[in-house]
Amino acid sequence: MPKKEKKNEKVDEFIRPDGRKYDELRPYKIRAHILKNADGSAEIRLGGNWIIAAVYGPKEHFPKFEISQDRAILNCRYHMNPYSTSERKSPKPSRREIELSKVIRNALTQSVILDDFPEMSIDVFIEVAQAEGSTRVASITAASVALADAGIPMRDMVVGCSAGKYNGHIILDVGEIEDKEGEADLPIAIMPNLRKVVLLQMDGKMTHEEFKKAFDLALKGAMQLYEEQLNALKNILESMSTLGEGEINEKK
Amino acid sequence: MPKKEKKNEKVDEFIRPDGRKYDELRPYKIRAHILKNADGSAEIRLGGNWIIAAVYGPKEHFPKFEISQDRAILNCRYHMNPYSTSERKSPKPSRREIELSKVIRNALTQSVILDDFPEMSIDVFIEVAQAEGSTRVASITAASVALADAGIPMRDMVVGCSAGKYNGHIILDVGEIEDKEGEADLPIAIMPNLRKVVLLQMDGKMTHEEFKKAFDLALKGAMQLYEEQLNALKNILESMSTLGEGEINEKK
Amino acid sequence: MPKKEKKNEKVDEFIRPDGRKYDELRPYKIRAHILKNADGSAEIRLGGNWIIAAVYGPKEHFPKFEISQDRAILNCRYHMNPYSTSERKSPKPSRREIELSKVIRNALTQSVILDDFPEMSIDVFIEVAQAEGSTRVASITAASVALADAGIPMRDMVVGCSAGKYNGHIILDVGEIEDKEGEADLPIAIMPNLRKVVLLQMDGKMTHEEFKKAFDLALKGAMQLYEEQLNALKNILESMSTLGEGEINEKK
Amino acid sequence: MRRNNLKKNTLHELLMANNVLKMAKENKRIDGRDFLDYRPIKIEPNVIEKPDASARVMLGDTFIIVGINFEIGTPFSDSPDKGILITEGEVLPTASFGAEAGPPSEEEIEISRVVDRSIRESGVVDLSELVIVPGEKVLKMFVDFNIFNDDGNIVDAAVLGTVAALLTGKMPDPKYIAEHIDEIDKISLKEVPRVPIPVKDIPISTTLALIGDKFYVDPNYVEESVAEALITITHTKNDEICAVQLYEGALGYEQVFEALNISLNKSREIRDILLSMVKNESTETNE
Amino acid sequence: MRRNNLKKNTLHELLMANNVLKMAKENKRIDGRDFLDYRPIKIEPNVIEKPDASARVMLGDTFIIVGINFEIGTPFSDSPDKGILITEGEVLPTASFGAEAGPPSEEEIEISRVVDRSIRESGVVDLSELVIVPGEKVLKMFVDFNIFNDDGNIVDAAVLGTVAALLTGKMPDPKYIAEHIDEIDKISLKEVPRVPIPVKDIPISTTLALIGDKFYVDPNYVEESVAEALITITHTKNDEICAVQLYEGALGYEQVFEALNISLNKSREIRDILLSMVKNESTETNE
Amino acid sequence: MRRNNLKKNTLHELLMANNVLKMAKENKRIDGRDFLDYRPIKIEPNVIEKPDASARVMLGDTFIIVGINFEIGTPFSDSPDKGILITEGEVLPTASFGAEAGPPSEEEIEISRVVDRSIRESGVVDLSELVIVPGEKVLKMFVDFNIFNDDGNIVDAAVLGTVAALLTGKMPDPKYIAEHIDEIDKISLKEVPRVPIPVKDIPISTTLALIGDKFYVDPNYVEESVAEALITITHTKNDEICAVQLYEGALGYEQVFEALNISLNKSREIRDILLSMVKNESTETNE
Repeated sequence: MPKKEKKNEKVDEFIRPDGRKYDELRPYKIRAHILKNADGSAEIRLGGNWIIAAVYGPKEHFPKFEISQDRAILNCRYHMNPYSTSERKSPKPSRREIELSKVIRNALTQSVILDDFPEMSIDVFIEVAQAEGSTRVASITAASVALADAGIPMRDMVVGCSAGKYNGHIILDVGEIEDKEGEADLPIAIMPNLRKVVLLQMDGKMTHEEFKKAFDLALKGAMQLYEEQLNALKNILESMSTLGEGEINEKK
Repeated sequence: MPKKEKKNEKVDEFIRPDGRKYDELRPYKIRAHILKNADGSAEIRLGGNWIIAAVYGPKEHFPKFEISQDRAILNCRYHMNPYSTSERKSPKPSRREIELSKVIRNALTQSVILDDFPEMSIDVFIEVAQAEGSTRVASITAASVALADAGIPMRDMVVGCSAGKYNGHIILDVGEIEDKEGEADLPIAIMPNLRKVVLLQMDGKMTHEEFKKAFDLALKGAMQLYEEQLNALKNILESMSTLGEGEINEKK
Repeated sequence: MPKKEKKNEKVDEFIRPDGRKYDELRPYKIRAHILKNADGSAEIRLGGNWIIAAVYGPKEHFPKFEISQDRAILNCRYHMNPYSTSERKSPKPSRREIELSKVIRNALTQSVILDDFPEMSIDVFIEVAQAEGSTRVASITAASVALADAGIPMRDMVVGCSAGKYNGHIILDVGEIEDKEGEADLPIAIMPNLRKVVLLQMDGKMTHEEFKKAFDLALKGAMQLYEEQLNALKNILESMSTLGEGEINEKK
Repeated sequence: MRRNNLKKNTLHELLMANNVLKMAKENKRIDGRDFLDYRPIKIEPNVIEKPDASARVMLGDTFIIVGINFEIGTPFSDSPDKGILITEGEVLPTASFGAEAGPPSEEEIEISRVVDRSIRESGVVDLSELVIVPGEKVLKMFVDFNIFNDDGNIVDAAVLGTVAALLTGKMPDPKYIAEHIDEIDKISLKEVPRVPIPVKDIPISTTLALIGDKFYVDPNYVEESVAEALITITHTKNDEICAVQLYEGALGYEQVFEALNISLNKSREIRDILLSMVKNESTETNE
Repeated sequence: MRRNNLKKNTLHELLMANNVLKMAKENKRIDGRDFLDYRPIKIEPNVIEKPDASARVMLGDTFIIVGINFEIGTPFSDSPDKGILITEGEVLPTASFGAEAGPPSEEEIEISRVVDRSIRESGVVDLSELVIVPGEKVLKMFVDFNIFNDDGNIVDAAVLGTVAALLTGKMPDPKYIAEHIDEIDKISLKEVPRVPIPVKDIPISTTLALIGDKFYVDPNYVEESVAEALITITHTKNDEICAVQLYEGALGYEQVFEALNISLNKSREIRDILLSMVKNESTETNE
Repeated sequence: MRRNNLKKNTLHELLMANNVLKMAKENKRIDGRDFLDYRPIKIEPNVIEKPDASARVMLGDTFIIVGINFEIGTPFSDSPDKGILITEGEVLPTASFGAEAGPPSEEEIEISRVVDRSIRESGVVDLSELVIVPGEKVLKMFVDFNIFNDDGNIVDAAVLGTVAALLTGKMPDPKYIAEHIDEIDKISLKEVPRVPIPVKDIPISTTLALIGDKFYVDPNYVEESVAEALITITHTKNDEICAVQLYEGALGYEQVFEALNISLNKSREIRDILLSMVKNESTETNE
């Protein structure tokens, strides 16, 4: 587990439940190519979140009658493991998981060049091993790296980050307690170079002014995580050029 | 909502819960062509019942392996909305709804000329928005009008009506309280010109003599509703010839 | 029902709940060809167990995309009827029934010459009408007779029997009480002439030595039941040669 | 009619169906029966020992087992003074080429509900005698029937089996449970003293197929497959009608009453057969 | 976007979709509306008598009914002091050629959850006033909405209908139930005295489609099918944002704020329409 | 055997499968291991903080996480003096080309039940120590394992992970709950003091594939796909057999005992590895 570095510096405005500043991300780490069988894969650690994404495809699509003549079909499943939350989660997909699968699929679909693979399908599977707030945006961030790892052509990376309102303050990267007890949650995902928003949801209450502040914070956080996405992919490329294939799959 | 006209005339034999005479239908109104998207549609109000039927087709049938080479397939779903009853009804089809879908399909199948559309299917969807007794026969009555509205060729109209036994008396058009507290319920549906019974069920206890009396009452009620079916279709034809298409869909 | 003959002979070592000796099977009877519609069928009574197996096929396989080009597909369902146990069993297949369907299918698959029927399927349906311990092995024994009755080519019969440990003793043919209160249960199925084990499971605790003793007992019991399988098939052949077809289906 | 099954029929069945129609013109049935005859009936109560009541019925080659179990449950809020009756029937995949395993089909739900109404509406079991504590605890009676071989007319066989099981079975004594209500969580229902099931009627259903304007009583599988209409009518021991179901097809107005009359006569005849078989078997097995 | 439905669209719909794009170049909508105009709105509260609250909404040809029922339930362990809100929407198979019966689709789940959040997050119903006994018994409020005809913008119609039903409906009095808690198993909820539902806000959702860099307010079915992006924004009566959902597509950063501003203005306008219609109808039907 | 999966195998896997058979003739395995060798094993307990116990296991490239949660439940009526153990395993769709999301497959149910029996029958957890109030309240222990990458021999990895999690996890104290039984509805289980899980044994399962009359210990995915038979045998720390499952294929009578002997030897070896890894990690993480 990545160590949570408790920062004891003087904070600007108020103390967040985990001691962060209002515009500070939790500790994060992205690693690509962590599963042997998948065509592409990645994991993200963001605070206590641990999320693993795998990509299979492009491959023949079943059943036949669903095939799209002019582009690939992108499937996407967001799924929480039973031990990922404090109370055991039933392995059966909840309505929440079904909704999130749909909005995540939309976000990734904006970037993947599906026209390159008519009649095929690309599967993205996201497994939340441990959840601590803002899983949907972290999932997108990992899935995008897994797609790149699988060599799927994309218009841009897709990277997600959340902002929110807690105890009257606008904050970056909403944690578990802030999510439960806070006033609002604003998860977004963007294509950073194309400057497009591809996931946008909001829960809770914010004025237009607060929304603007939160949106800008989330953009800033997303750009930081985008750098980490690039790092993860660079590390993989380096290990592929310097090491034998056997070593790539080595964990830790 | 159609007003329930309380009749204060002297009743023949006994007072029914809603003040009707033994051989009296509840207030009723049928209107055709009430939904914009469906190929055919109709609604019926019969006392507190409010039922909406829609027809789609004839259209290509899926899945392919179920196709019938020599005739169309008639699908039929009878469904109660969650707010249609005093206690919330789960939207999931109950065993009762599945049975009723089957007997209603049989009733309509006797009339629709399915041989005209080999390899096609015709879908009949019945939604019970409010239920107050005798919904299955009212559903058939509305569905038959919706089929006619969709231009589906039929051998005859199909019209349903119920009779029953309540407090020892044979009664026409069983209402909600009479259904719950009565001794017997006899829903029937007929093709009025071909003089055929196409739905026949009975619940409760009746002697052969009582059954005969109830059956004759139900026939009489069905003939009244058949007139209303024709009226509804006539109204549509008139509005189609006198008004522009936009007006047809006007409600109320 | 086959009468349970209470044996009052002096038992070797200890009294089993139903008075059997440690190496004694419960009363048993197998009858083939007991259902009119199935291509092959059989029933087994083993103590209080009453199990009926039916075979349909070889026949065209649906859905098409599952077809195997070079051999038939063997389907197998093990199912307990709601009244087969002391507490009502839901008719929905339990996880236990799904597991047993799989291991029984594997056992039968080892014997059936599936290469003879490419692109076809063979269905084996097992219904447990009354359960009193060791149903899975009795099911295999009956299903194998039903397959033979259907004329399906097989490499060998498949016959099952259980052994176990109860009150410290290794016993043959585990009954209901012995199953619930005993220390271990070892169901096996074999191809008696090919000397192959095709089902092997164990539950509970046994030393290697005890396992060996139990395994040998179960083999011995299986050979006894194999004789009864042959008898059942012989009886059918005889009745087919001496009686008209109408009589074959006569029960009892 | 069995349209859904038709496409799954074997060639043999299609040929037989053709025979039914051919012989109809000669006023004959394929198995030589008269149009108003039932096939041989065999009823064996208590054929399974685990449930509280059971019976096997052979109606010609239609083979069916009924089991009845009692559990403790909570009454429905709109009938606090009544026990609960739940009837579920399954056509096992062993029953015919076209039968399938899996969740209950539309047809299975329909026949279960017709059997349920035949039992419930006749008042064969007085549900008010299944009450333990009004509004709180009642006995819940599960009737499960399974078709092992389907040679037609499942419903009549199932009603016969259910009534036979009720007449010969025993149920846990609701009074005893009421007296021990404080220990209810610790009581094993199987150890509660048994009393006879409070049977008040002997409903008999009779099923008729209409083929070429003629009613065929107790239709077999092939006759059902070519029937223009198929109807079940259930009568109480007092000759009242207590359930009717037109499964498929259409009837002329007069044909409805023709069917009712045939059914009434057959129901008296079949009730006698049932009672004689249950009397024999119940002394054999119960005493 | 509605990609799943596109392949099921009728030829008529495909031609219409083409028209939308053609007319976009001429700065026109196919039904002649201005880009910022809603279609005619008709709201009828209390249209169904069985549930505790109900309303019908016609938004152009989009036809939807909302029903609200209260039951007694157990609070979630992490919010013992709050009642329960459950929102379920179904696009009935009557609604369009592509709509299907069956378990809720991904799309139906999404719109139910957006409607739920619009209601829940605005605090329109103060869930703490639905508590009977904290941590033990609360009222459970079921909001069910059904789309009978889908001509686009289901969510706005559903939010309007839900708020109209809440404003005009009644609920069983939790205080009365608390005082009679010992008889809770015997109380029929329908006989408990009614009180108004504790409504605290009037949230209004507005849905916008992006077609060729232009926002279309209240898109109809065909406009939705060709939209490059589709977004709903819900505002409280104090002009706060309380729910946002980008269903499909992508927006430029600036477009997000353009959409928020359009939505704010429209929400004030629609709220007035809602209140005027509810006031009329509620005196008509409630007094 | 994995027949169901075979048709979904990639070309790469089919080539590899061919290699296994070719090298078998030269008495070699494709990854250079000896026939009786396990792949490298890595066990990390407490890898997830949310549940009461957890572990990650890497068995070569087979990657699996186990989480264990305790809840309060009602004992089964036939074992009032025992807690409840529920084991569910899912092969995640990330695990291989052929793995699918959705309700548990036949194969997933089978491996869950084999893992369950390995745990249950060995008595690793004394279920009688999970009782709160006999016959009324007990702890319910959920063992959930997920396969993130499947390179074969899932069951051995899952048993290792489960035992590791049990040895290092904590559970809510049933005695404490019993003493506070009156407030049971208000207790948050997460706030109940923890005690070690009462572990009584260290069961080890070993899985063997039969290929060309030779047993391959710890088969990888490709070896499983060509195996003539596949069997798991679980031993207790006292060398008793506590679970056996022949998943697929047939064994000669003597081969059964050959497999049992190989398994016994390997189980002792693997148990030592497990204990050394758990000891390290448990001091690291627990103290």
